[in-house]
Parts: sequence; structure tokens; C-alpha cells
Amino acid sequence: METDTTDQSKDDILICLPGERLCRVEDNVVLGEGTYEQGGYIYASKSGIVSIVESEEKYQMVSVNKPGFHLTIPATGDVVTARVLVTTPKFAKCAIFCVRNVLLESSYRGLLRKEDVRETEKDRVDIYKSFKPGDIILARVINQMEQSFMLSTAESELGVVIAYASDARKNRIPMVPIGWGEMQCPQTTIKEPRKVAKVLPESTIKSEP
Amino acid sequence: MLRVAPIKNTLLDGATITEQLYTTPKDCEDFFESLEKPTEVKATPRSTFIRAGVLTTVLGSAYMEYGNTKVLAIVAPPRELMRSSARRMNMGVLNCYVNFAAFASGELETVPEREKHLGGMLTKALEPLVCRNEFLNFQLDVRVLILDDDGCLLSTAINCCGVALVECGISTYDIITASTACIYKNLVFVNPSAKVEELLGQHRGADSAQMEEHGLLMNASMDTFEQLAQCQQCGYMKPETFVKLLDYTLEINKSLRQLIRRVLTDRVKEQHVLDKKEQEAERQEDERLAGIIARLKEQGLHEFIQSNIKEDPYTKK
Amino acid sequence: MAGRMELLSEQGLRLDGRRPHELRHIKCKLGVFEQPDGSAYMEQGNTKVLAAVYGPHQAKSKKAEGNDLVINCQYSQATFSTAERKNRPRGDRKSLEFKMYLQQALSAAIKSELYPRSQIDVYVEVLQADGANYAVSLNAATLALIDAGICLNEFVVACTASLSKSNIPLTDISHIEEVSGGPKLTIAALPTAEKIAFMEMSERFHIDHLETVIETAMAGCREIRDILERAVKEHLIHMGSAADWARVG
Amino acid sequence: MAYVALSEAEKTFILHGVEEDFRCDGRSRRDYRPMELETGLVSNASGSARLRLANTDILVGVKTEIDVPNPLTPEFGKLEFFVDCSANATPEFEGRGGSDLAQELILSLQKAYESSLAFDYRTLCLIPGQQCWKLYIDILILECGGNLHDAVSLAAKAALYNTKLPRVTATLLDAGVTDLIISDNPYDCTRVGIDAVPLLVTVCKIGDYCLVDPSAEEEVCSTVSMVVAVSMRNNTGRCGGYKMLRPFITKFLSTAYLSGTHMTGGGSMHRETMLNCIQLGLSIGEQLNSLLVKMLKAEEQRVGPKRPKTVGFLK
Repeated sequence: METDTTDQSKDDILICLPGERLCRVEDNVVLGEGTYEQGGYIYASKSGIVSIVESEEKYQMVSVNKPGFHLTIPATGDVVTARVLVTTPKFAKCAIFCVRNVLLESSYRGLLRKEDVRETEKDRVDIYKSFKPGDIILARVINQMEQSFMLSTAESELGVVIAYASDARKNRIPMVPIGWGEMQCPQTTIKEPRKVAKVLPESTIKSEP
Repeated sequence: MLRVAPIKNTLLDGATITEQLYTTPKDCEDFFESLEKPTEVKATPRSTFIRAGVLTTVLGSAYMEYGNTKVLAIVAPPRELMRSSARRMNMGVLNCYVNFAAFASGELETVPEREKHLGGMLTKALEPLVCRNEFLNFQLDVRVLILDDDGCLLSTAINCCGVALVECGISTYDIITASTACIYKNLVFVNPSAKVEELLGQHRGADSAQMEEHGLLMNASMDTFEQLAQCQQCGYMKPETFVKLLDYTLEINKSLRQLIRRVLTDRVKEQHVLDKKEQEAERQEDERLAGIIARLKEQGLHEFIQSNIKEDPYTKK
Repeated sequence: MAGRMELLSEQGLRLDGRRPHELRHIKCKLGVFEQPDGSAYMEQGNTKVLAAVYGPHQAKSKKAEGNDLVINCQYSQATFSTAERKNRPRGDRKSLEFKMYLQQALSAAIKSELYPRSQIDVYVEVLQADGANYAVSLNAATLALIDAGICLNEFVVACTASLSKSNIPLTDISHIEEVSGGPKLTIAALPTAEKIAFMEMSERFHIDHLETVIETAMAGCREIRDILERAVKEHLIHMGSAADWARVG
Repeated sequence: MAYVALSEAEKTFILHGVEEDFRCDGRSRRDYRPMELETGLVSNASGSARLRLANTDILVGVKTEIDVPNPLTPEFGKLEFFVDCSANATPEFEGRGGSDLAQELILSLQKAYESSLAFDYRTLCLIPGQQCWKLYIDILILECGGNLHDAVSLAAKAALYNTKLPRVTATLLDAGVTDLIISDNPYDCTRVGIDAVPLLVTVCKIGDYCLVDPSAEEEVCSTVSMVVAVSMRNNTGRCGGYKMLRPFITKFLSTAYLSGTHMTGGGSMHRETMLNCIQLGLSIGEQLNSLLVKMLKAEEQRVGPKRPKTVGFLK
């Protein structure tokens, strides 16, 4: 590898620049982030530190991660955090503002269709019973359309995470989930239907007396 | 008889552009005589200064000085494609916009046309560099601001954008380097200054009949696979001189490449050190918190701790 | 009407030697291009126009209101088409005006109930403008629609008419006659059904001449319709001959 | 270029065709598609030409205007290009749709015609420093069938050949002001010298082979292409002694010059492939140029009864 290894002694990080050849492609080597394959060799496509990660079945993932900040684009399959902007009977429009645990600088447009809200009885879903504008949801990107990302909250740990009661009061406090289909506002004890994400540990959910 | 176009330039009301480019053909001749003719061609870049990450407000920015041509390049993270045109193949779209600073160039009426020309050429040069298949259905905006114009504008802009793209974390196939060479009255000038470029422009190449060739060649190359990203020639020259100029520019590109690699590597080290410091600070913060919790625990306030500090579900440590 | 040149000489001949009721020489051809669904080229005197038709295809979302047919026209004139070079081929007031007139006239001709919620694009490019540009464009658009196989109630044909100083009606006005200040009446009509789809007039003349000028324009329309029909039949025979329809005769 | 949607299988089919030097329409890598060229169609313009290269249809009109020369080049005339993509070609060009393609074509033409060795601007000068001709070359793209650069440059050269500039005599009035009298006799006109006018040849790289005159489909599956501007300059100085052999000699002595090449298509190219692209472009450019000039002269000779009334789109 013709990377300059002069000052590597300090904390043996391997710095690479775009276009530098990293290693030959073997069967157990997987292309990681920030690399591309050309003519049987793996080349770096970003500047940063080379990291070779041993995953379980002895696969080595060669990836280049750039120190400083991390520019991410929501890719298909990522779990993203988004805010619901508009709900219509057929779909909910949301703005994705965080991918995995990286906060994005500019939000991307997301679209959550009715059929992708939950796995069971897909077609009898009522969007207004699952989401309200202003909710913060966890969703998975299933497809990238021309103008926006297609989201889905079909799995159990996806759905509404923070929701506010829909009666417009100034200091609204987030509602507490009381089961997987409902949330309650601690002040006004109003119950509102939501598709709750199963993220909170069991103990914090006060079971209905 | 001369049509003087009174262009109102608010920023420039006080300051006047000092050096006036030529006004009569006679000026070109005696400027050319006054120029010290390069005896043999030294294919070396001018004294260059490159700094990546100059702006705090933008993620990917770079500033470059090539001789006294000064250029600032900014790369914004990709955003959705506005107009969905059917022409988009399976690649992302790259748009480049070049703007002259108000004080950058003397004659102001040709500025908008030069801006459009440079923008078009810059897009063509950067397209092979960027891995556009990674940001499908997205568009990447690159903006270049030209602060001072002393020739080789396009090649400096290309180098500066290459550094800005790498700095912004956009995946690129290689590091791009570009340079310019020109030939006027059978004399080869490498890295021509603005006045020499002015000589070549506006059809004035062949004042004297015996003038065989004149012309300018700009070449952007990516050396890992010896690929030429953009090779653009204007003027009038034989194929042999075309190849001769091409080789000069390739040589300059090699030395420029070393410089850019050093700049980028230093930049990565610098950010790595910053990262380390940040992680260090974060670790200390966690320890301090853990210390408080431990102390409170001995005083038996278990329920109080449990009730309001929920285990933060979203950040997977 | 000071300084109005004499349109008609004493012997009853016009500036370009035509009789008052005579049309300019018409030459037309269908199927000029391959990529558009229908295309046509028409020459009326020195006015040369190209028309292309795309469609019927799905209407762009923002324009499809209700389920009626959207006719999307564009009228553009080549920069070298007039004696004085135009610096913009389209987008000026006159082109937008003609675009609306084309839409109005064509919507009267096309059987829109056959094409619900769809869109037909009609593009007209004037290569050389020598008077009656709108009329020739409409005739070319009709031929292009026929070439594209779009159902029409009838040929929609346009013709211009004017009135000389001695109150003799003239048909088919050329650029010189237009510029010399004579009044100009443009009529787009469905000749056999004797219906007028669109009428526009510039300059002015006395009301009781209106009847005669309209009659001359309608006569012009009928004459142009016969010429167009002959051209279409010829084109079909020529096209058909490849699949030996020609023997039908 | 009008966007032709191709599936992967079609692209590989075209790729294999190019490898066997036998393209899907039977041409080899160096062949051009049949062309039809006609000049003098538009009577309002001083010169016009229409070129139909397979299904690419271009109409060029040249109009003239008297203008003040640029102070830096007092004895040169002016040339201005304007490209208009008519919506006839594709609905995509409606309104301002085709403006970026038009901009690209204008840029490559301006660069090719920029040098005064490529186009003799002196013939356009009336009174050095005061009055000169300004030629507006208006290019109208009626149908897009691929290879627009070549078609546009060929049609522009033919239109320039067909341009008739009225003869202008200057009379010196009092107080040094010269007044121009433009003769309105249609046959008393001067022509524009076009022998050195460049031709653009697009050399397109598909797989690792270079081919000329790509059709719309081949353009879609090509990664990168090189636009080579070829200008023929017969250096008359050297062959002075062989006056009587002149036509024969100039054919050899005219050397091909490059007057404005650039790469387009969003890909990159190895140095060697670029050089043999340029060689291919130069050789093809020479043949194309000699053929065009021969054809134009032939059409010029067919005067009188033999000259068919202009057929134009009626063929």
C-alpha cells in the first residue's frame, strides 16, 4: 500500500486518500463504507482512516471513516428519526432529520404510506389513529423514490416515540405510552391512539390497573 | 465611436481597478515584447497555497491560491433533485456555479458570459471524478467564488473543487489535478497569466500572417489509473503541439498532486486529533456523571434516580 | 388611413400579381419527421411552417383538471424567419397570443370526448414568415393532427381576407399587404359545417363590408380545404401503396 | 440529446456490435450515416442550409447586420451563434427545456470558431475601426437523432458558404464621416471564405473502442466522447512554384489543425485512447471536409434549368 507511513508510529492509524489502493479483493473481504472496487483491487473513495473490522463469520470489512464530521445520506435499510409533517388518509409526509444516531444538517423528505404502517391487516390501517402531525417517529427506509424516501414502521420497535396531546396548550408535555396502541397525557389524562414504538424497556410502562 | 457600456458597480464606486487590460492592438504588441520570453519550458506549478475547511458555516470548503489567482470553493451536502428530468440516467446530478467577486475582474460586461462558460466546463471536469452512483436521485451543488483573476482560472477552480469535495466527505474515485499551458507565436507559456491569456482571446491570435499556431490547453487528470478527466483546447494548433502541451500539463499535474496529497493528509491528521480530544472530553463527562450517580446511590435515593433518568433508548453505546 | 398603399392596381391585380380572390400557391407534405407521432410541413406562398404533434398521452398532473382533453400548443418563430432578426424565437406577446388562438381553434375541431384526461401537444415552428402566419400554422397543425391519426370533426382551416381602398375584398393577405395598412380579418372555420371556430381582425373597415369580407374568407377556407384534402388523399395513397391499398383508387 | 431509454440487454447488444466493428445499423466504426444537404432554403436569410443526418434535422439561417468592431481587433468582423431547440424534436424541449443543450452547442461552436486562423474575420470588415459586418448564425434543431455536434457544424459551414454579403461602397462625406451605400443588386455580392472553417467531429468511446457519428442509442450507452474541431489550412505559401498543379497539390499540402477540442459525456479517458480518438477525428474530419466542399461546389454549378426548385421539406 503506497500510503505514506512516515508518521504512523504515533498511534498507528493508517491515513488514506481517495484513489489509493488498499488491498486485493479476496472472497472473505467485504467492501465497507468509503471504498470502491476496480480491477480486482479495493480503492479508497474518501479521505480518512482505514479500519478493518472482523465480523463474526471471519469476514473482514475494509472501510474508510473520515474523522471530524460524518456526512450521511439515508440509505435503504437505515433506521431514521423523523417528524410527521402532514397526514392524509393515504400517507403521512415526514421530514427525516436524523439517520441512525447522526444528526443531519438538512432534513430530507420522507413518505410513510398507509400499507407500510404495520404488518398485520395492512389495509385497515387509519393513519390518523397511528400518527399526528408533530409526532417524532422511528422508521426504516425501504426505498428511495425520485423526490423522497419511502419509510415503513412495520416492525414492532418502530413507530411513535414522542407525541404531544392534540389539545393545543402552550406548555405541552410529551405523553406517556400506556400499551402499544395508546398514549396518555399525564396532565389531562386524555388517551389518544398512536402506533407506539416498542423501545422503552418494559418496566417503565405502567400497566393499566 | 466606441460604445462604452456604463456598468454601474455599486461595490466599486470608490475603488477603481488599477491595471487596465489593453485598449488598442498596439498595446498587445508592445506588451508581448516587454514580456520576458521563457527560454526553456519549466513544467512546474506556480507557488500554490491550499487550505481545506476554511469556513465554519459550510461542511466542505477549500481556498486555493495559484500564483495570485485566488479561488474559494464550497460543496453543499447533496439534496433532493428539484426538477425531475427524464434525462437522469442512473447517476446523481452535479451542478457547478462560478461567480466572480465584484472586484475580481476589470471589464464587467463579459463577466456573466465567462461565468456561464466556466460553470459549464467545471461541471464537465468534475463529473468523472465524483462517484455519482452513490447519491442517486440527488443533486450536488458546487459553488466557486473567484477572488482574484491572474490566468489559469479554470484549472485552479478544478483543483480547489477537488480538495473541497474530499473535505466534504463526498466519495470520489481519485484526487484531481489540473493545469494550463498555452502557445503564442511559437513560444510555450506554462501557467499563463491573465495578460497572456488576454492575448489569445478575442480572435486576435493571428495578427501577423506568418503566425502558425496559437492556443491554450487546459488538462485535468486523475493519476491512479492515468485517466484524463477533462482536456479542453481552444485556439489553433497542430496535433503535435497539442501532444507537447498535454505532456507539459501532465508533468505539472504530478507535482501539484504531491502538494494536494500532503494538504489532505495533514487535514485528516488534524481532524483525527480534534476527534480524539472530543472523545476524551466526552469520556470525562461520562465519568463525572457516573461519579454523581454513585454518590447519590450511597445516600439511598434509588427511587428518585430511577424515576427521572430513563435509559436513553436511542443512542446505542 | 393616410399613406395606405394602393392594394389593388387599376387592372385589378394585386402587388404580387394575384387576382383579388386568388390564394397563394400551397404546397404541403405529411409525415416529415419520424420521432413525433404526427408531423406536417406547409408552404403558402413564402410562408413556410412546420408542425409536430405528440400524443394523446397522459396529461401532466398540474394541468389535468376534470377529465377533459388538454391541448398544449406552442407557437415559435425561427429567429431568421422575418426580414428583421428576432432575438427570441418564442415567449413574446405575439407568440403567446397565437398559442391561445391555436388552442381555441383546435379544440373546436378535435373530438375531445374520445380522449378524456389526456393531453395532445401541438408544436408549430414558423421557418419563414410572409404574412398570414397564424392561418398557415393552423392549416399545418390540422395536417399534423391528421398524420397523427387524431379524430377530428372536420378539417379546421384558416384563411385571411382584407378590403382594398375601392372596397373590393381580397383573400389570403401576404406580408406586404399586411404591412401596408390594409385591414386584415383572420377566420378559422369548419367549412362544410359552415361554422366559424375563431375570428380575429386588425385595423378597421365599415360594418356593412363585414359581410362580404367574411364571405370571401369563407370561400378561401373552402378552397384551402379542398387542396388539403387532395394532399391528404395523395399522402394516404402514397403511404398505402406500400401495403398495396393503391388499387382501391 | 433526446433521451432514449435503453435496457441493459440493448446496451450490451450495441457494445458487442461495436467490438465486432459491425454496428446494429450495419456501419463500421468509421462510417457516417447517409446525409442530405440543401442550401438556400430560407429567402429571408442571407444564407441558409438544411442538413438531414439520418433522423437528425438541422436548419441554419445566417443573417447580417452592420456593427462597430471590437476596439481590440479593429479590422475583424463579428460572428454570433444562436441555437434554438424546437419543441418539434421532443416535448422535453418545450419552453426553456432545451436551453442547457443549446448552451453546450453554442460553447463548443464559439470555441471552434474563435481563432482568426479558423475563420477569416478580415473578410467581414468594412471600414477598419468603424464599421464591420456582424453575422448571426441561427441554428434550429428540428429533430434529434444523435451526433448533434457534427450535424450542427456541417450545416453551419454550408450556410456560411451559401451566405451572400451585398457589396458595400463607402463614400467620404465632409467632416470625415464615411457613409456606406449597400448595393441592392442581388447578384452583386461577395462570399465568405470558408476553406479553413472547422468541422466538429464527435468521437464516442463505447467499451474500449472509439467510433464516429454515434446514433441516439449509441450515445446513451457511451461513457465519454471527444469533440474534435478539425480545420483544414492549405498553407499556400509553400507550393508557390507548382501553380498549374495547384488544385492537386493543395489537396496534399493542406494540413489538419485542431481548433477547439474538448471532452463531454461525464466519463474519463486514458491518455492513449484520447490521442487515437484525436487521430481518428482528424482523418475523418479531413474526408468530411473535402466531401462537403466538393458537394457544395457541385450544387453551386447546377444553375439554370438544371437547378431543381428548392425541394426543402417537400421531398
